[in-house]
Order: sequence, then C-alpha cells, then structure tokens
Amino acid sequence: MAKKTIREAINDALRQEMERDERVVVMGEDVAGGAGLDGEEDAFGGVMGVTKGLYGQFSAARVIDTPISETAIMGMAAGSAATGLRPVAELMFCDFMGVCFDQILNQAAKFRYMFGGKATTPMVVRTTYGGGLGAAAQHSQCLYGMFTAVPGIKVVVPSNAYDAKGLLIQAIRDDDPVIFFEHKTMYDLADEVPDEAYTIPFGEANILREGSDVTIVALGKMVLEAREAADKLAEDGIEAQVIDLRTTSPLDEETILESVEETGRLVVVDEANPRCSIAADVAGLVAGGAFEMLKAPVKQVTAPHAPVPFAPELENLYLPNADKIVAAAKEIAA
Amino acid sequence: MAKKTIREAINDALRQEMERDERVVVMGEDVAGGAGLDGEEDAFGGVMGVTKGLYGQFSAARVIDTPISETAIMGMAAGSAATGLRPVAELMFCDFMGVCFDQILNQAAKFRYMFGGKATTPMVVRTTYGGGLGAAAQHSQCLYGMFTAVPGIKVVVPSNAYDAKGLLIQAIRDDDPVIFFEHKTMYDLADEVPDEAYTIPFGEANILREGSDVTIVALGKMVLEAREAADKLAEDGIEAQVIDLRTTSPLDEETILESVEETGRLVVVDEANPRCSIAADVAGLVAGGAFEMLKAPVKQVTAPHAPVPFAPELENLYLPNADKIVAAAKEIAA
Amino acid sequence: MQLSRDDLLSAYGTMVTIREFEERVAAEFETGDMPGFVHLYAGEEAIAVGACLDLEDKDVIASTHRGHGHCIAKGCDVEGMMLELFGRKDGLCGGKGGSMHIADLDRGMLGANGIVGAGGPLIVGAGLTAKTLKTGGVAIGFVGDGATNQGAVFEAMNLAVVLDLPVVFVFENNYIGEGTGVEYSVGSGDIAGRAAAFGMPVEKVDGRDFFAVHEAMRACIARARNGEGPSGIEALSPRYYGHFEGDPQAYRGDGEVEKYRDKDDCLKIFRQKVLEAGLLEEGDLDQLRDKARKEVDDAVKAARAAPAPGKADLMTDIYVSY
Amino acid sequence: MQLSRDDLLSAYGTMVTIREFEERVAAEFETGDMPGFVHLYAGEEAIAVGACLDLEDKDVIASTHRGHGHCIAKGCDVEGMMLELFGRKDGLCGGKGGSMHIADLDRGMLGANGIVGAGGPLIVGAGLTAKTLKTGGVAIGFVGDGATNQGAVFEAMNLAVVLDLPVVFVFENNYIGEGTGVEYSVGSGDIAGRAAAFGMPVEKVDGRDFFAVHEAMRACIARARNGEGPSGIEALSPRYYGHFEGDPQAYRGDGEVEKYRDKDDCLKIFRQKVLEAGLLEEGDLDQLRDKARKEVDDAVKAARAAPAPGKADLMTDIYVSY
Ligand SMILES: Cc1ncc(C[n+]2csc(CCOP(=O)(O)OP(=O)(O)O)c2C)c(N)n1
Ligand SMILES: Cc1ncc(C[n+]2csc(CCOP(=O)(O)OP(=O)(O)O)c2C)c(N)n1
Ligand SMILES: [Mg+2]
Ligand SMILES: [Mg+2]
Repeated sequence: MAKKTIREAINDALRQEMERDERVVVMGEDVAGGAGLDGEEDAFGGVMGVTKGLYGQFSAARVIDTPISETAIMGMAAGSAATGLRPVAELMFCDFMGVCFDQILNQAAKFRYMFGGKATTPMVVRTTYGGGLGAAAQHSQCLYGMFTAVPGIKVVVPSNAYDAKGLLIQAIRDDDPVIFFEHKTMYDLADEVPDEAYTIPFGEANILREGSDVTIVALGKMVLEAREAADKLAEDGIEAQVIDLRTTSPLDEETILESVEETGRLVVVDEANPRCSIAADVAGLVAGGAFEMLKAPVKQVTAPHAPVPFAPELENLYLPNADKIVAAAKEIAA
Repeated sequence: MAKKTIREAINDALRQEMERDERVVVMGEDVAGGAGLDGEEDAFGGVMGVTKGLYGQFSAARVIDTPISETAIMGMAAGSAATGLRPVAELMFCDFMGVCFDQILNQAAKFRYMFGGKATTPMVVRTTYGGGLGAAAQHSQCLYGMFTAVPGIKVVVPSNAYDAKGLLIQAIRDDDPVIFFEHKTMYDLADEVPDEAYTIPFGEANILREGSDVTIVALGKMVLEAREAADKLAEDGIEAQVIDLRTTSPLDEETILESVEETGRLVVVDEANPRCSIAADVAGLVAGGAFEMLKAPVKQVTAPHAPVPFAPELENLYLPNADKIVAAAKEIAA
Repeated sequence: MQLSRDDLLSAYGTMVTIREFEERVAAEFETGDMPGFVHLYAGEEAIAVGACLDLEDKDVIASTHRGHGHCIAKGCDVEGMMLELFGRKDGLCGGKGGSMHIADLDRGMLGANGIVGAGGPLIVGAGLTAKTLKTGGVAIGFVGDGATNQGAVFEAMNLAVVLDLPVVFVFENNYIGEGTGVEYSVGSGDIAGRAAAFGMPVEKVDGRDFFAVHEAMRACIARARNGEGPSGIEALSPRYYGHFEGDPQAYRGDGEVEKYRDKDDCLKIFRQKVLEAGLLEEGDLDQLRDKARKEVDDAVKAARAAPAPGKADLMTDIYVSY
Repeated sequence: MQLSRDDLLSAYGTMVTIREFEERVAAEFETGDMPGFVHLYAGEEAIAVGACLDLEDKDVIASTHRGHGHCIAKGCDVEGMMLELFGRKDGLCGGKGGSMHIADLDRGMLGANGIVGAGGPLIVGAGLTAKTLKTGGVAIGFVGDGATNQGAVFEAMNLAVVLDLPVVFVFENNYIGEGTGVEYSVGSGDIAGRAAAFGMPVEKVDGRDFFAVHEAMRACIARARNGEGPSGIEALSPRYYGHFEGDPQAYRGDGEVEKYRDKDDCLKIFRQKVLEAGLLEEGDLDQLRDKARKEVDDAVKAARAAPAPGKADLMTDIYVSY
C-alpha cells in the first residue's frame, strides 16, 4: 500500500470509477482547463488540481469544462443523473452554492419523493470548504449544515485520504445525490491508500481513539484538531474517545449515543458557524437520546457567529482548534 | 384598537413606514401586478395580497414590479440598501431562496464585516413559508434555519398580527438585513392591532403562558399548536410554559434558559425538517446552558426528514401539531 | 402539411384531450376537492402537441408549473395524472407530487416544476445524457415567457450551445407571467431575439397554429438528432384560465379571454385548416373530442373513488437507500 | 480627444499608479507575506480609468474579484488598499476583507467581489438608489468575460432595462475566465451582441486604448445621467498576470504575455498617442510614473510596519446592533 495525498486519493477514485462505468462523467469550471485558448490542454485539472489527467484519459466527452454558470452545472448534473448518467460535478468553493442551491435543494434532493419513487438521481457534487488560507468571507465557509438539513441529499465530509477515496467511490456508486466536502487546506495530507477500488459505507462513524472520560465528535479538518486535543488531554490524564462522523447525512446516531452513554460527556467540534450547525444538531441529538447518561453540559466548539475574517491573525482567533477543544473538554471532564 | 388580520397588519406596517421615510421602497414579482397588460393596475398587490393598495398610494417609483429574476431582486435590494435606500423585497415563497441565496449569504449578510464596518445594509426580505395548503415539496418549506445559520442576518418569524406589525416596522428601521417569514396559512388570522406605528425589539422572546412543569419553545405557526397543546396538557394537570421565539437571530437565549431552569423540561417545536433546525439549535443550547437544571431528555417536535408531501392525508401526518406536542411533553413530564 | 391522417388524428386527439382535461380540472378544483395549486394549460395545446408529436419515449421533456399539457402530449397516462392531481396513492407520483411536480420518467417526462426556470438546466442534463450515451434522443425544454427572465434559463441556453447538445427550447409566450406582461418584463420585448443572441437559431411562430409549431419543431428536432446542436422556437398563444385556479385575473382587459377563445383558439384553427383542406371530417374530430371527454370523465370517477396514501407512504421514496 | 491637460495627466497618473501597484503586489505576494488570494489587473488599466475618469463620489461602481484597478480608478486610498491587502488593522476594510472584498463606500466603491457575477445585481441596486433619490448619480458595473455567463449578470441586465436605471455595464473582455477562453465559454462568441439583445446599446471598444474606452463611456454615462437608461461597453484587453498569483498559466500560448506587454500595452499606447499629438511631454509621464512608484513603495512600507487586527476586532462589524 502506498502513501497518497487526499488529492491523489480523490483522483484515483474518479479515474477508477470512470474506467469501470462509462456513465460516470466529470463536469465543472476548469476541471480540465485551457478550452478555447492557445496553451496546454488540461491546463488546470480543477483549480485544486484534483481532476488533473482525467481529460487526457477520457477526453472532453467525459471531462466537461463549463462556463461560469453554476446553476446550469448543477442542473445539468441533476438532469443527466435523472436520465441515465452518473455525473460528478465540481463546485469550486462550497460558498458558490449560493448561486445554484435551487438545483440541489428543490430539484435533485426532491425528485425521488415528488415523483413517487420513480426517479433516481445518482449525482455527486464535489466541493471545497473551510478556512485557513486567508480566503476570507466568501471562500472559506463550511456549508455542510445547510445540505444536511435537506432531506433527499447525503453529505460526506472526509477527514483523511483513505476515507476520501472510499467514501467518494461509495458516493459515485450511490443512487442518491451526494455532496462531498473537501477541505481546501488538506489536499496534500498523505495516508496509506490502497490502489484498488473500495467503498466505505455511509452513516458509519469512525471511532479513531478509545477513551472513557469524554467523547469528542468531529468532522472533516476538525478531526485532526480533535485527535491533537485528545493527545493533549491524555497528558493530563483525561482519556477522550474521538469520533469522526465521516457523513453528516446519514448520521451515525447510534455510535454517538453509545459513546456518550459510555463517557457521559460530550464535546462536539465543527468548523462552521454555531447556529443550526452540525455541532448544534449533535448536541440536540444527545440531549434527547442520551440524557440519562450525561454527566455534564454538552460543549460545542465552533467558529463564532461571524463571517470568516481575512487577516491571518483574525482567522487564527476565529477557527476552532485543539486548544479550544482541550479547554472545553477540561471544563466538563477535569 | 381594531382587529386586523396578519395581512392587514403587514400592509399597515409597510404603508406607515413608506409614509414616514421616502427611502423605503417595496419590490418584487407582482407586488403591484398588471404591468404591461390591459387590465387593472395593482392587479395582485402581491400574490398573497399583502402589498395591495401601496401602488395606488406610492406609485411605480416606490412599489416596483420586477421580472421573475429573484437573484436580481435580492441583489437590487442589497445594492440599493448599501447605497441609501431601505428596500423591502418580497420573495414570494422562501423555497425560491434556492435561486438567489448568494445575494443574501455572500453579499448582504457579509458586507458590513468584509468592509470593516463601513457598510450598512438596511434591507428586509419578506417571504412566505410553511405547509398546510397542499403546495407540496417546492412551496411549503420552512427555511429560516438556513438563514439563522448565517452571521450578519437577522431572522424574524412572527406568530400573530400584533407581532407581525411591530416586528416588521422594527425590521424596516433596523440597519441590518432582516429576513421576515410569513406563514402562508396565517394571513387571515386576526388580532388586536394598534393603528399607530410601534416596534417590537428583536431578540426578545414572548412568554405566552406561564407554567412550571415543562417549557414549550415554538416559533411561527407552531406557536398556535404549542398553545393548543398547553391547554390540553393543562387538562391533564401539566402546566406548560409557552415561549414564542419571535426572532431566531438574534435568539433570546436568556429567556429560554431561565424557563428551562424553572421547569427542568423542554419541548422545542419547529415546523421545519429536523436536521440542523431551530429545534436542534435550541436543544443544543439548553444541553449546554441549562444542563444542571434539566430533569428529562429534551424533546424536539419537527417535521420528519422528508420533503413536504402533496396529498392532504400525507401532509397532515407530516406536519407537527398540538397532539404531537402533547405526546412529547407527556413523555417527559407525565 | 405532410402529415399522415394518423398523425392528424393523433394531434387533434391529444390537443382535445388536454383541453377536456383542463376544463374538467377547472370544474373539479372549484368543488374544493382538489388540493394544492393548479395552473391550467387550456389555450396553449397546439404548442405542447406541436412540439411533442414527433417525440419518442427516449426523448425527454422538462416542463413548467403549467405542466398538464406537456404531460399528455408526451404520453403520460391521463387517469394516472388525474389521480395525482387528487392526491391519490396510485397517482402518477403516488400522491406525493401533485400538479406542480407531476412527472413520468418512463415516458421521458422529467417533471413539471414549481421553480420557474429550473427546467432549463435540467433539460441540458437530459441533452448531455443523450449525447454521452449516444441514445439518439433529443431533449426539449418548455420555458414560459416570464421564465425567460430567470438566470437559470440564460445559463442553460449558453451551456447547451457551448456543449453543442441535442436540446430544443420551446418558449411559450402567453403574454403573461403570473400578472405581469411580457412587454414589461422582457427588456427587449423580444424573447426569440434575446435567445438567438446566445448563439442558436430561434424561430418565432404562431403558437395557436399547430402546423406552424410542428413545422418549426420538426426542423429543431432534426437538427438536434443530427448532432447539429441546440435551437429553439418562441410560440405565441394565450392561456384561457387564470395564472392559478382562483386567480380573478384583474390584470386582463375586458373580454380578452372571450376574444381569444372565439378568434384565436388553437382547436378551432386546427379544425378549420384540416376541414378546409379536406384532410379530416367533422365526424372524426367530434369523435375524438367525445372520446377525450369520456376518458377524462372516467379518470375523474376513478380518482374520486381511489384511496389516498397513508402512514406507510410518508417516509418512503426519500432515498434509494439511507 | 477633447480632454484637458489635467484630465490627461490624471488619466495617465491613475493608470500608472494601478500598474505600479499591481507589479509591486505581485512582488510582495511572492515573498509570502501577503495572505489570501490575489488577482492582478495589470494590462487592463485603460478600462478602469477610461470608465471612471468622469465619475464623481456620488457615482457608484461594483467591481469584481480583480478589483484593485477599479478601486484606484474610483479614488480609493492607495495606502489604505495596501494595508488591506496585507491584512492590517487600518486597512481600507480593517483587514477583514482583503483583496477580494476591498471596498470603500465613501468613494462609491461598492466592493470587489469573490462571487463571480454578483456585482451585476448589486449595481442595479445602486442605480435604483440614484433614480429613486434623484441623486443624479450613475452606477457602473464591471463584469468579466467569464462572468457574462452567470445568471446573475443576465438578470441584472434585463432588470436594469426594465426599470430604465442609470446603469452602465463594463464588460472587461481579457479573453480568459480563469483558464477557459471566451471562444469556448460564450456560446455566440459575442459578449456585446448578447448583451445588446437584452435591450440596451452596447459598444465594443479596444480596451487597450484609454481614449476609445473613455469616449464610449462618456456616451454611456451621459445617457444614464440624462435618464435615458442603461447601456454598456465591451472593452477588450489582456491581463498580464495569472488568474491568481501562483497560477502557472499553462493555458497561455508561448510568449503570449510578452507579446501583449510589448505590442498591446495600454500605457505604451497612451504615451504614444499623447506624445505624437504633442499633448504631454515624456517628462510629464515619467514624473507621474515615479510619483506612483514612490506612493506604492511608501504604501508597502507603511503596510509592513502596520499592526494587525486583534482579538478586540474579531466580533465587531457583524451587525450594526444585535
Ligand atoms: C423561482 C420562482 N419564482 C417565482 C415563482 C412564482 N411563479 C410561478 S409561475 C409564475 C409565472 C410564470 O410565468 P411564465 O413563465 O410566463 O409561465 P406561465 O405561467 O405564463 O405559463 C411565477 C412568477 C416560482 N414558482 N418560482
Ligand atoms: C460564482 C463563482 N464561480 C466561480 C468562481 C471562481 N472564479 C473566480 S474568478 C473566475 C474567472 C472569472 O473570469 P472573468 O469574469 O473573465 O474575470 P477575469 O478573471 O478574467 O478578470 C472564476 C471562475 C467564483 N469566484 N465565483
Ligand atoms: Mg407566460
Ligand atoms: Mg476574463
């Protein structure tokens, strides 16, 4: 097994699924790049370089560059999925969902129900999220909560390269619309990743660390912070159980509740703003489902109720991190 | 004081603020109606008839019919608000936010922060929400959670005509962007409403009923169901305290927490889907802030994780109601 | 007019079925037994039928909120539709969709749509499927005049041109979007011209004349099937009913609808043309109307007698698996 | 060419300030000390300055992600801008916005925008304010070639026409949107023609030629000020830097940028024209360049020395009151 970055793992998944199934196509802005210009073909391979090389192998027929028209991209994905393709659309930044949310919220997500079960919409939207690059308010948001709220969609937020590959292959083979969130600062993170195709089922959280004093639930990049926090807490004799949600819809309620029943304490970590967040959602779940075993207030560690600031000094203050998780955990488990 | 319907109360608020301040303008699809046609002017006055008559009084210069272009409407509102007007834009159904969310999410909400405090964006978006009319999946959603999640926006969900007028006037005078949710089945509900202008501050929940056994937090139409539920519970000797949130952003955390500290039990009622909802948000708040006084699991009463169905029989099963609230309350307070 | 007798019978039969369906739905809605919002297509039958007559099951259409006509023209089952409009368990969408979301993927009917303009991008997707999988199919998107002002529709036109997809846009200009006239809402006043500027041929036709619509669409469909890319028509024809049932239509001029029904009716125009040309007999046409009326009547009876969905149906059909 | 000597000096001075600013930002960014994403405007100076020269403070512009040139052309403070790009507390936006969200409402600069096309609807709003409050102001929206494919921009053009607002759209055609050419992304290949089909006059001009841009804009602005409604120009001029700093520009042809800099440079064209016509002297122009260079250098020094925002700033400026 070789070390691969998250970028490579995702590229792997796309390539293997495209090889396996001719209905899988990739579409988006500059997913190849260079169209209509004098320079190289496949000049970008996605602005993050994730789809690089696919164009050479599968040609413009299956690696489809588009104009800057996100509504048309999402709609094309939804319409082609409902009629026989298995599109993987790239939305460069999840923040851009603002311009095209309808095609997910009211179309792709609802076809199956509105049409009485007679439609399937096997589409995937790959998108980037999160802070840390000084990309500021319109290019740093964590909008997975907004999608999690919508029945009919599945939402994936992987935290490492192994999961990214397995979850993306699952997403492509899945017959429901899936939004796949990639943290823009994590593409170069490497991990042992099998060469062959494999899937990871949705709705199964990953227990990354056992511990009986406090449960830390996290997702995406916050899983890294949660692990670091757990190591620090261990130094002070507090053993944290770290749960990586992997998917927020479906949510593995069982694993969360069982863990809290064991530890009696919960810190939920979410890079998003606090209101109506995954953090709030999980806290609410536990307040209902594991109340009897709770020994302390549920702590939410999130970004504050503010847009993402530009200056690195502010962004550092803004983002949740291991220290904030440690502090929250100590408040309830010291 | 005269009885006025919610429709009349809102019309009142708009008219009085337009009279008071020439910068207040109304815009949207068919807010007058009849433009470019041979019939009557002001033919609709809004598809729900809420803006009826304003066109006659203020003319096309201030009651602005638009093409079916929600992105342009929201953007025009945001851009005019940032440059000196105080627009009130109508978005016919909140479900349509899918086509124009960017202008709220990334523009209006973020101007002030991104521009270092140098912009104010005093705009109001009036929109309808909710089920009960057989309007099905794309015209019945409760999307206030999606806006509550966005820092920079304020979100109002009135439950009666008195509040609707006072909160809308507050919204129009407020210097921040406000989304104002009107339940499409409640327009004919009448109430004592003063003729003169008055405001109701944001972030102050309304305690509608005192009770020491259980707290019921609700918003919008669910307040009616919560009151009915409280009456039924009282018959069985359970005294519920009913809290009408009025605004979800800002949220009156203090009133909620104080009430739960008194009763030790909480049912949160929200017509929206459950995930990342206001119900989850309030449940999470209480799990963190009033845990020590909680005597039972927090109950969330919401619609299920499904789109809104068309058939009345299904819609009835789908929507939260007094009976479901009673059942939830009894589970924890019997 | 190179249509066979069978084609002519089929065209009129479908048009009159739509008319009978819509007139009856108007009456049923008035009884209060039909839930939800209903938008009727009566008056515009020649557009749907002219556009769809030559289509096959592998061809896909995306419809609008005013979708009954498109459904029937594309071959959806009339009884299944009526059951759906009444919210019945055996309706075309199990009673979960209703008028605004009626669909039948098996018939290539990708759904009515409650979101104005949303069908534009969707039909581009159907065109992409046809092109990618080389099905030989074409994708037809219906777009109202009001909807032509939606960003989604503009983007869709451009994308269809850029990707050279087998898509045909049918702009249904019934002069009004809800309660606002085209003269007000479309800056240039010229829907076809604005669409053509996206880089595809768009012909303006009399939407009351089935033959004009059919002829223009024949060229568009051929173009698409031959891999020559997208195109469109703008077809003008009034609607007879309100925007939605219950709409008092205060925005209409006096006697406007009566005039349309009297002078501009697509069924009358069709009758006149085929009778004058001696292609069909009065009797053929009346028989088709009677058949349609009966079909619709049977559908209403079936719908009224049919069971509603129940608790077991509420939480199905959300995901394929979850 | 009816411009006064002062106007000419001002035009060149602003253009060369933008150039100096952008070249220096490129260098500063390379040091790694400047955070975030930066999109440089060098090469397109004649468009911003030609469009903004006649504007007043009451006039409003909406910019794009490539906004430094528009800022400077509209009179924003160069030092304040540089501080903002470095994320300093006393930057134009308190360090909260950065390059992609730089704005100065006092100067009528409604913001760069990280969302492609979003400025279109916003500038319609500024036009509405001007019309409603009768300020006499005009509203200018800058829109990239790639951005012309966004639904928001199409809707904005139509709405500006429908409401007859004092809006001018400046389509900046630098041939490329990120890494995709106009020939691919714009179905018709004709941005001006597509825009004109929305019902307003749109002139295509050489964006490298300040005089051509200024002349065309003079007509548009006059039109808007006289209440004659919206209009636009499409101005063609290449960008010299990558889409963002760090972009290797693999999509460019060999020597493409060098050719532009050599043969098509807007500053060179300006110099040549005014020198040939004897309107200004070499010395005037060099002096302006030196002044600009010093201004930018001072700004960088100030920015590098300036304090960052801190904890007290994190939660301010979200609401006016909450
Ligand atoms: C995005 C969106 N905006 C507004 C509406 C409300 N609405 C439904 S139909 C309609 C008018 C559509 O006019 P047109 O496209 O001309 O179609 P017609 O009704 O004439 O068939 C409007 C405004 C909607 N359903 N979706
Ligand atoms: C809605 C949205 N889609 C995509 C992007 C990513 N993006 C930023 S700039 C850009 C290219 C814009 O091209 P153009 O409008 O021609 O402007 P230019 O960069 O050439 O000045 C893209 C795709 C974005 N910021 N916003
Ligand atoms: Mg119409
Ligand atoms: Mg460009």
